[in-house]
Amino acid sequence: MGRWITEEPLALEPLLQETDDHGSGALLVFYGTVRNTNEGRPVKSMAYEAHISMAEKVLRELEQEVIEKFNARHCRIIHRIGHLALGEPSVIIVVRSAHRADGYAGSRYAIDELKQRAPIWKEEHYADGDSQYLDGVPLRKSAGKPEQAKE
Amino acid sequence: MGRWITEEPLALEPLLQETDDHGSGALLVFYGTVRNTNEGRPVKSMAYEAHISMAEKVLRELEQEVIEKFNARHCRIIHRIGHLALGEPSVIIVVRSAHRADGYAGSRYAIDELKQRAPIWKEEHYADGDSQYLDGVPLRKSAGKPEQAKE
Amino acid sequence: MKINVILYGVLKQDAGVKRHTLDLSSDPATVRAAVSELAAQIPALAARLETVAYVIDDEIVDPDTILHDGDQLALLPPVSGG
Amino acid sequence: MKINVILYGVLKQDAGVKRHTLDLSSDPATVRAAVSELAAQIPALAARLETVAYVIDDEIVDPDTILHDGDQLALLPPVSGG
Repeated sequence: MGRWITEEPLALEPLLQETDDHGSGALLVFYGTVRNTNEGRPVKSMAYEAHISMAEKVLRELEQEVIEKFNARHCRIIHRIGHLALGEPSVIIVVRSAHRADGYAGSRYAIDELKQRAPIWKEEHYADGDSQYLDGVPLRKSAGKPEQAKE
Repeated sequence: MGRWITEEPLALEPLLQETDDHGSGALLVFYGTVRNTNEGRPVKSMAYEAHISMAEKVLRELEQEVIEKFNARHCRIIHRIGHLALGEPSVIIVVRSAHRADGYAGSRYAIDELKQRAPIWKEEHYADGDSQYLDGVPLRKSAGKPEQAKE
Repeated sequence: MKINVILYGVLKQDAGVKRHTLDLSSDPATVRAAVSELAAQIPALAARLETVAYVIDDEIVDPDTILHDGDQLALLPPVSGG
Repeated sequence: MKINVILYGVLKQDAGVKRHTLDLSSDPATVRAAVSELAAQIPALAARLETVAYVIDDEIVDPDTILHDGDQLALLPPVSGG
């Protein structure tokens, strides 16, 4: 655990300092946060787990892809695991770019690909005491190869 | 000056607290930051001025439009005026929504419209001591009316 | 009648002043007439006025809008915020 | 030979264990053979295995990949991060 996957509450400030850059005019930050309902069912909290070493590798690769495919100047992605309360961020994605169009596109790519490729699972805990793993996306060996990348 | 236009350095944390919401799963933050070059010319700093009362009205309207057009749950926009150093944020846009697609679209709409409709001007100060107002977008009376809104 | 004109951005720079009072002989007068008089008094502004927006009470108004004594007319050059 | 299987998410929940050691009679054996043996030993997993990804050393591998004694084979159900 470390740079990409952590059990600690996520904080934006260190990521902004790491990526501080006077050559960028746009800074996009995406936070995924724990929502209080899913498909109409009241949610109480969320537990995240990961295949940590592989997830760190995938997020590191995603950062590089955002820089290369979208002409971003910096990209940092961090995902939390463990038990999260409502409203807490599960993931933060920071993209800095010279111009804003690249920042929006790169940030969107990062979260869309993360959801397809990062070996991370969430288990919703409901207000009624029940819990369940959410249906997910089967991992594909070819995911993320340049020739198959999404637009 | 106040809620939308300020001379103080911009801070994200108060905007996150204002918009804190357990019904949102996505939080998008856009920062515009002062870049060290423009069209190849080294920039030293940037001065922003505004027609303050009108700019506050336009940003307040934009927040409402983001909520109504993009199903966002919260939107806050704040723009700084005065003299800014390289890397400092000139504008911060916060959008919270249940799902991320609305957040990205609403955030992008807000900054694109702000650049068309907010009575704000920037004057670049160059490393060589020269300065100039940047070419801008003529304000149109009809800007932002629903029938003319961008997709 | 007197109209207070407020200049922003490059207009303020070119005029060398932020505020300028126009003393108009006709009353009422339109925004168009006031702006025409302004260009006569401050020729440095003339070339800019084609792309300017006219604002009264935080609203963009037409050139045909009627001005009253003491009105504040803001002239806004093309904007570049963000 | 012995293979260490590591289960994640709903697989871990259904199996009731995070790790399971398989003692395979054939050496070498493919990932496919190991997974087949796992389904026989833990029937609760059988229905899940169609959508599982096989991972060795942080890389997704084919079912035809050859396993060696002591290998760690991670089984990853469909993912739901973010």
